Order: sequence, then structure tokens, then C-alpha cells
Amino acid sequence: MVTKVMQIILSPLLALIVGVFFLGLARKIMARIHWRYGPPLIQPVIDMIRLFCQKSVSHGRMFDLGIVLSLAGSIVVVLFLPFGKICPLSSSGGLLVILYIMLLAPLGMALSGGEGANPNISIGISRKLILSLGYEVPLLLVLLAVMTRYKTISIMEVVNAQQSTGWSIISFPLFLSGLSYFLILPAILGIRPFDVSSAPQEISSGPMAEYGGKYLALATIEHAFVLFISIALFVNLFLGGAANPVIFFVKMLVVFVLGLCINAVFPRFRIEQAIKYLWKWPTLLAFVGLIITMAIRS
Amino acid sequence: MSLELLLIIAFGGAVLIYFSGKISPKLRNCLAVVVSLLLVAITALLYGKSPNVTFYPGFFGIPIILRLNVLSWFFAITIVGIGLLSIVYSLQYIKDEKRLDYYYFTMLFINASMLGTVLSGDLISFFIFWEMMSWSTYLLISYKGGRAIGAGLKYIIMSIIGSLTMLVAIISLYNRFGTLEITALSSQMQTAPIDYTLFILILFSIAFVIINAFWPFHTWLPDAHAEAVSPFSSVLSAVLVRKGMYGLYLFMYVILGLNTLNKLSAGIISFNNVFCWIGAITIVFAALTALLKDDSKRILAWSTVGQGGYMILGVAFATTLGMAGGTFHILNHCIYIALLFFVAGAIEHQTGGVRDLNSLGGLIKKMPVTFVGGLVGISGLIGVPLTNGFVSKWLIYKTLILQGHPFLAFAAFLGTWGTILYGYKFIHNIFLGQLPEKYKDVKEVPFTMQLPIILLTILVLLFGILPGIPLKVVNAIGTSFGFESLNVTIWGIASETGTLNTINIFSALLVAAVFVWFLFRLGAKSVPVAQQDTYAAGTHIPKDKYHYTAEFYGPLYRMIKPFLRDVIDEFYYWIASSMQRLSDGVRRVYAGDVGYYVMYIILFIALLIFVQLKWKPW
Amino acid sequence: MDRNQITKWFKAPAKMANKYSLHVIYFCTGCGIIEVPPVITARWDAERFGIIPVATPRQANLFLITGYVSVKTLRPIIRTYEQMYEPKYTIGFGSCPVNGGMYWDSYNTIKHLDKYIPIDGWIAGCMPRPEAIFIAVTHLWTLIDKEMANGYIKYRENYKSYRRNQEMALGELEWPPLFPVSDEPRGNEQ
Amino acid sequence: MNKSLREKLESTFKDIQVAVLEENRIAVTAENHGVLAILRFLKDAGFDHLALLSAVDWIEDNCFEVCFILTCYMQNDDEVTGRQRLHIILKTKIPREKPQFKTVIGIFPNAEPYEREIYELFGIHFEGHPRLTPLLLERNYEIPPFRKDFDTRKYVEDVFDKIPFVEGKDK
Repeated sequence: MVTKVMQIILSPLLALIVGVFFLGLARKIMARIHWRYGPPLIQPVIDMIRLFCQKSVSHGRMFDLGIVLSLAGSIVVVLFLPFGKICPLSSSGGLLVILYIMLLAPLGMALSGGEGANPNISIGISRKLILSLGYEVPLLLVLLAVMTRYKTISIMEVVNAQQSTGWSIISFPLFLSGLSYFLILPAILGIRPFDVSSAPQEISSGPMAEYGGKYLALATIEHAFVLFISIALFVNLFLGGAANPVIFFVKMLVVFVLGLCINAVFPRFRIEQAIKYLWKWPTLLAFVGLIITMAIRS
Repeated sequence: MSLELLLIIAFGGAVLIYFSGKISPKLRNCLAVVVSLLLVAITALLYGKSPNVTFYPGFFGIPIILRLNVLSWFFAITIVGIGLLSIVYSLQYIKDEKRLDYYYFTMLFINASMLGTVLSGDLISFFIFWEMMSWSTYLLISYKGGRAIGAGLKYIIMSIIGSLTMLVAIISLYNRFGTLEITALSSQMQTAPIDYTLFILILFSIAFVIINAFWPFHTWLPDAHAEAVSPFSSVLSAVLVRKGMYGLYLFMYVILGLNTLNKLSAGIISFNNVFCWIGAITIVFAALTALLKDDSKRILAWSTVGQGGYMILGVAFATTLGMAGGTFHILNHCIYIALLFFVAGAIEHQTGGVRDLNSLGGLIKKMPVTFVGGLVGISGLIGVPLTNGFVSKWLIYKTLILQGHPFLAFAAFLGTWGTILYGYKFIHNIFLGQLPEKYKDVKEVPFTMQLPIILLTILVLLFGILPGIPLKVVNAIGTSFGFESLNVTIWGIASETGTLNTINIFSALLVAAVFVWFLFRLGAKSVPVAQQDTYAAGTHIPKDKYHYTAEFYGPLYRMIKPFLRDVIDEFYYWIASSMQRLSDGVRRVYAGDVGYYVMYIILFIALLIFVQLKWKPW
Repeated sequence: MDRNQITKWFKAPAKMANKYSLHVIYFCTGCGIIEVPPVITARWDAERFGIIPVATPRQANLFLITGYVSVKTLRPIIRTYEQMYEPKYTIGFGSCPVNGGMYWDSYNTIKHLDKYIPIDGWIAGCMPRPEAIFIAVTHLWTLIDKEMANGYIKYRENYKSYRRNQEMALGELEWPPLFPVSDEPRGNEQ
Repeated sequence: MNKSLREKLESTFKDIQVAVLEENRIAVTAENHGVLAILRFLKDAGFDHLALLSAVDWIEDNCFEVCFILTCYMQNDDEVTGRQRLHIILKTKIPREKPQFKTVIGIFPNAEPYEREIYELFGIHFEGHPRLTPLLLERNYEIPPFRKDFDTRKYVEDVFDKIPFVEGKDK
């Protein structure tokens, strides 16, 4: 029982450290790609300390509760995700629960942003929801393919099954789904080619327009968690999730750097282009993957 | 505590209220509440028992039977519960309309007739109460006059078609088996040939699919909801539409039973498969059409159509988990859609009849209780964890995936994401953003309208965190149909292929939220600020113009609008207009004066003579 | 990071964090803004010092006014300054915000910007070079260290006279006063 | 081409001086009551683009001078020889005390903002102008700022320098 409580406390902490490290790394790699030095790796930590010390302005109770709910939702999702062998709440709900609790974060952010009474925020949120509809289509097909392939809805079983039958990114039908998941990873993370919902130039950073001080700090922590969750989900489902956290971290690092290289060199999609892209190639790959998995299974 | 007492109170109460309304409105209001309370009390007390009452009203000697089992109790409690809440809600809501006695009478009469359909033990009384329900619904839909009459007409035509097919089926059953009593029928139907059972089942399911507003027959529901009065549209969408589901249960499981149902398949096209695909199309089509609507009630109407698809997906799979998921979803949908219609009605009542989502906004500061109700209702509709919608959807998805139907599951997921989009649009355009100038002095709704909203909000959260309570009843229904019982515990389902533990999720979320709240309090205290003080690149914020609601998902509309033309609705209107042209032509033939008729006779005789001479048939 | 850096971090993390994470919001007026893009991009990378351009004043704590301030642009500048959160610093870029620069006798420009909003740092020069921004930022660091970058405290304490100056320059202001001016009612709550 | 234009102009209008400044610049000075007729004549002659409407303040001989610059929109500059298209500069003088002028929006609709600007900065009133309201300036001045007798330095002293610096604590 004690190890369980330890795991419950440890895994969000680990996720936070990994997420913040990824944020710092992202800015460093982006800078290096732009031929400049870039901030020190711990710049996100400095930013957060500064933001916590700043005063701030609130637009009403929902403005505060929304951001708190959004961060709490992200922390709870981390509890369901296996990080190496640590997976505290894997017994009370599998992949479906993860998929649904991942809803809490954007919903909380949308509610608190809406209270900010600013059209920039509303436009940002409507674009974010359209984008989420866009990337959910291929994501759902991918998850369904994995679930039908391993005939289970619990993520721990998927990870254990991959120990024996090898990574599912290599096995024939799921290779397509893995590729399609990787193609939509920037959309899930909301980074460069798909950061149309928080575009600083067009809609003055969308849902974050009215955030400052501690709100912005919580929003960046929540972004770090989303970063961790999306990549951890990919590693668990397709790269076999590791025996111990260190290998798991290395796999996540590889996936993240690959995703980042795409993000650093692409201009921003318009929302229609983003949806057209998301519903064309990744969906086709995921669809074919699902069809083949069903054919093999029956 | 017998069944006739229940029905007598229900129908007698309706008549009593009509006449007491003549005496004084106050007496009528409290009488209505007392009658509904009495109904709820009696139904609750009838939980465990299953009485069976038969009496012969001297009607061709066919017995009228009233019986109660756990299935009909489950539907009865939702009917009387939502009936009570809508009566309490309409005390204040409808205060300044005219013809209130007529309104209260039809409201209670509909509740009584729905109760009758659920309690009826044989098909004749089922059909009688069914007809009473359809006609009184027509009366109450067209209560407000104007466009409501057109909507009511549309409803009554489609429900008449349904009743006629049901009547044909009942008559053919009677002359084949000689009895209409359900238990007797279920034993004799086992021996009936397959094609006959399929014929009966299709006839009955047409009636139930129409009232349940599945995809091909859904066109009456959006108009009926948009035009009906708010308390009635919550009864209509929460409970009345689900009578179709009760009918399907009655026929697929009570009368036919499990084994005959599975035999009904020719190759891969089995009855269940067709129903599932209709359900899937309903979900996706309704969810995406709801996105395009701007009227708050129309969005909820389309979501009712969509949610029906989840129920049939769960139920038509005839596995224990699917059955539990479908039945539990009926209860959940009934709770949160009634809550959402009460919220939409409250907004309409306070802002003077404004339902257009483009001109509302910022009401969260003025109507906090309604906002909490709307938020919890929408999160229930979406299926956010810790709300009841999540548990039933989890069950349905698990059946779909483990039975190996990923594409049905994909359609259901797509429907959920469409629900998220129009759910947030509903919340954002009404409650968030800038408060327009003309709603500055909008106050919170009176307490009698807040009470149903608060009660239903508590129910949504309670069944979400402790799903064991309703799941016990749902499990009893499953076992009564012959499924093996689920391992239900207070916090969810414990089964080896993946358990659901809502208590863990709730406690994890609670601890995380408290921890983040302390992290939030760590920073300096934030100064509350008016809605004018928001970022506008340093310029002055114009009144009423700094608000983004019109065409909330503009880019998405432009992409999916051409695919979502309601072809079925246009097809029905085409049939109606062609029928009208045909009858117009016939009217010209019978012009009315005798000269024409004589001419027709002569012509006909000439024709006969000509045929005789030409071909000599005789 | 030499040893006293680490001790400084533990002694006053807030001050150090304010120094090394300056999110800038530029007010692009006049001819100064053309100097800012080279500061952000590869040649003079500002991100090394933790300086990132942000979109809204809510997220910023450094306000850079680049170029002459006409009477009309004074309104957005004041509003943007008031919408920034409390430990905030401003830098006047170029000689025009200092004393009107070459428009010293024009009827339409604001001469001394620090009569209306407190300015912590000046960069003289009729469009100074991008490196001048880094020099100003390093000076700002020393000011923050010595607790002298207290423009926002001065604004809070002397808000009445600032508000009076603004009204003298612009006539009637259409946004309520930020801090309670004793004689006028406080119009900031909803 | 401008030779024939000169004769046409001098023949149709009497008190008008036409001078060819350079190779394709024609300066026309006329009395202010004849200006509208000349403008209409030139517009029919093909000069349909009012490139500029401005005023000059001759404070010594106590008059304003309103200048119109017209070109033919479709005739573009000649790339080969680099010769610019033909510009006509029409000037009239109006008294300085109560500067009045008739609006030319009837002939050239795009003159509306130019006239508002000249009214705001010089104080020349254009009757018949639909909305003669301030266009650019934030505040109103008793002497319009572009006039020569408007002393900017004195204005700056008594408006901006009166605003005190903010030192020390508020009481």
C-alpha cells in the first residue's frame, strides 16, 4: 500500500520534471535551428518563478476555477499513464478513461478563457476545439486499431503484450497507425504547424490572452503535462513502454526531438488547411491500419 | 398500493386540476404539485413488488391487464420524477401565459398516459395508452400556436403512421394466437416461424423508431422541441421519446426473448446489426447538424436525436455489458437533457424569450445557479468523467470494442466530439464573454425554477461518482431478461476485462484540484476587474460589439455544411406536396354538378361496349 | 554560474527571476520598431537573456516604447501600461520619448513621456542600434538588484498626479482610474 | 500635345495664365470663381485623376493659395524615355481673413478627405462639404496649426511645459 501511495505522489512529480525539461529543451533546440544560442535549459523554471511572484487580475470565479480544473485534469491523466513500471491507477479504468480525462484540460481552459470576455480568447478556443475535432478523427482510429489488435482496453495489458510480441510500431498492421499518430503529434501538442489556436500574431496568443502572473504559470505547467501525456501515450502504445523509467525517458526524448524538428521549420497552417491535412493523410493511414487489423483479427 | 389506484390518481388528478383551475389558479397549482408528489411516492413504494391485476371491461372479452416488473418500474420512476420536476418548474415559468388550466391538464394527462403504457400488461391497453399519449402530446406541442401548430401536425402524422403499423401487428397477433397477454405471447412466439416473427418485429419497431426519433424518422423532433413550451420539451425529450426504447425492450427481450432474437439473422445482416448501423448514423448525423444550429433549443433537440443512437448501440448488442450501458444511458440522458432544457427555458424566461445564441452572452455573473446547471448538464452530455454520462458511455464503448466493432465505436466517439463542440458553444454563447447592455439587469430565476435545476445537477454528479446505485436496478433488468448478472459495486463495474472505478477517479481529481488550488493561492491575490478592462491592443472597448459568438465554428461550418443538408426532411416535404397535388387533381374530377356525373356514366358504358365488340372477353 | 549567483538565487529568487525572465511587449510607434526584429532573431539573439516578445500586456513585465509618441498614441500607451501586472518596467527607446527628440517643438507629439507613465530606463540616440537594448537591459538588471527600478511603485503612489497630467494632455479619459483617486469614486470593480 | 491644350485653355477661359514649366508640367493660375469650370473642362479633356489638393499660406500678401494637381490616370509613365505623364497644376488665390472655397466633391469625389484635412489644418471652409469634421488632430486649436502665424514653440510652452514633472510623494 505504501508503494502505491509513493507511486501516486511520484508519477505527477516525475511528469512535471520531464515536461518542464522538455519545454526548456524545445526552446534550446528551436534556437539552435535558428542559428542562435537560445535561453538556458532552466529558463521555463525561471519564467514560472517570476510569474508566481507577479500580481494578477481575475475576471470572475470561473476564470480561476477553470484553470485549476484544467491542471488537475492533466495531473489525473498522468496517474493513469504507465511511466516505465510506475502506473498508480491502472486498475481503475483503461484507455477509454485516459481518452476522456484528457478532455478535462482543454474544457477547463476553454471555460476559464471564455470568462475572460475577450473575442481573441473566444476565437482561440473555437479554433482549438475545431483542431481537436480534426486530430481526434485519426487519433480515435489509431487507438481503436491498437485496442482491437490486443483485444483489450487497458493500457497496461498493451504494454505487457508488447514485451512479448515486440514493439507494435514494427508489427505489420500497427505500423501504419503508429505513423499516423506521429503525423498528428504536433496537432495534439499544439506546436508550430498547428499552433493556429494560440497564434501570437493573429489572435494575440488565443486562450492565453488574458492570462498573466500565476494564471500563465499554471497554464505553462498544464502545457508541460500535455507535452508529457501525448508523448508518453505514443511511447506506451507503439514503442512498448520501457521496464524502467530511464529507458522510457530516452524513448520519449527521441520522439520529442523528432517532432520538434518538424515543428521548428514549418509555417503555421490556417485552420481550414490544418483540418484538410488532418483528415486526409493521417486519417487514411489510420483507416487502412484499422481495416487490416480487423481483417487479421477475425 | 395497487396499480389501479396509481392510474386513477394520475388520470383523476388531471381532470380534478382542470376543474380546480376554474376555481382559483393557486389551488390548481398546489393540487398539481400534490398529485405529482403522490405519484412519485406510490411508484417509489412499489419498487420490490410485482403486482398483476386483470379486469374485464366487457370489450370482446379481451382482458385488460396491469402488471409491474423491474423494467416498467425503471421507466415509471423516470416518468413521474421528470413529471414532478417539470410541474414545479412550470409554476413560475408559465405564470403569465393564457389557458393555464388546459396546459396543466394536458401535462398531467400525458404523464398519466405514459404511466399507463408502461404499466400495461397486454397489447390492447398498451395501444390505448399509446394513442392517448400521442394525441395529448400533439395538443401540448401546438399549445403556443403559430409555428407550433405546424410542428405538432408534423409530429402527429408521423406518430399516426407508427400507431397504424402497431395496430396491424396487434391484430395479426390476435388472430394468430388468440391472446394479447404479453406473458402468454412470449411463450407462443417461440414456436412461431422466423419470417412471421421478423414481420411482427419490423411492424412494431417502425412505431418505436418513429417515436424514438432515429435517423430516417427524426425530422419531427427538432421542430417539436423548438416550438414546445420549455417544461414540456424537457418531458418530451427526457421521457416521452424514450417510450420507443421501452417498446423495443418489450418486444426484443420480453416477448421474443434472447434466443429467437439471435436466430433472426440471415448471414451477416441480422436485425441487431441493422439497428446498430442506424444508431451510428443517427449519432454522427445529429451531432454534426447540431453544430450548425443557432437556436439553443434546437441544439438540444438535435442532441436528443443523437443520444438515442448510443442507447440503441448498447441495447441492440444483446450482451450483458451492452444492455447495462444502454439502459443506464436512458436514465442518464433523461436526467441531463431535462436539466439542459430547464436551463434553456430559464434563459428564455429571464431574457424575454431570446433563444438565439448569437445575441446572448456573459450571463454567468447574473445567473450563477443556471450556469452551474448548464455546465454540469453539458459535461454530462459530453460524458466528462465524474458525470453519469461517462459511466454509461464507458460501458457502451467497452462492448463495442470487445465485440470487435471498431467502426461503430468510431462513430460513437465522433458523436462525442461533436457533442463537445456544440456543448461548449451552448455554454459559451449564453454564459461567457461580454454581457450585452440590454441584459444588464437580468436577475437569477425564481426559486421554484432553480429547484429542479439544482436537484438534477446533484443527480448527474451523484450517479457519476457512485454509479452503483442506478446500476443495481439496471442489473436487475438485465437478469430479468436472462442475461447473467454484472459484478456491480458501489463505485462501478469490476470485471476482469477492465474495471471502472469512479471513486478512484473522483478522489484523484479532488486531491489534484485541492493541491492545485493551494498552488494557485501561493501567488499574490488577484484583483477582480470589470469586463471592460480586457486586452484590446490599448484601444477603448466598444459597448456590445466586443463579443465573438456569431458563426462560432465558422471554418468548420464552411467545410461540413454542404454534406449536412437534411435530405430526409426535404423528401418528406416532397411527399406531402405531391400528395396535395394528387388530391387537388381528384377534387377537380368531382366538380359537384350532376351534368358531369351523367357524362361520366355514358362515357363508361361506351367504353364497355367498345371493349366487348373488340375483344369479346365475355 | 559563480558561487554568489547561486547564493543570490536562494536569497532573493523573486528578484533574480524578474531579472532573467523579461517578457517584452513592444509599443511599435515611430521609427524605432525596425530595430527590434534584429534583436529577436539570429544576429543579436535576445532570448539568451530570457527576453521573449509576448502578445499581450497581461503576460509581459517589460514595456519598450520605440520612437516618438504622438498625442493620439499616448492613450493606448497608458492603457497598455495599466493593463500590465505589478512588477513592471518600461524602457524608452530613442531620444523622442526622452524629450521629444527632433519633434521637440511639434504641437502634436508628447515631449517628456515620463510625465505620464514612469520610465525606468532610457536609450538615447536617434534610433539607437540593437545592442543598445542589451545595454539598457543590463542596466535594468543592476537597477532591479539595487531596488531602484521602482517605476511601478512610483506610479502607484503618485497616481493622482500622473492621472492629472494625463487628463491635462489628453482631455477626458474614457477608462476608470487604476488606483482609487481620493476625490473620484473607484470605478474599477464590475 | 500640351501646345494644343494651352491654346484650348486660353481660348475657352479669359482671365487665365497658362505656363509650361517643364517638358510635361503645365501651370494654370485662375480666379477662384472660375476654378470649378476649369476643373470640369480638364476632367472632360481626360485628366480624370485628382492627384493632390493642398493649400499654401502666403502670409506676406495675405492670401491662401489652393492648388489642384490633375493627371490622366490611364496614361502611364513612359518607361523608355522615363518621361512622366502630363501633370496640370491649377492654382487660385483666396483672401486670408475669411477663407472660403467651394467644394469640388461634385467633380472629384475623392477630394472629400483632402478638403477635411485642409479645413482642419488651414481653416479654409469648403461649403457644400457633407461632413467637415476634424480628421487627424486630437485637440482643437484656435489658430489652425499649419498657418504661418501659428507659433508652435509658444504653443508647446503653454500646453506641454505647463504639465509638471512627477517628483516625490503625493500628499
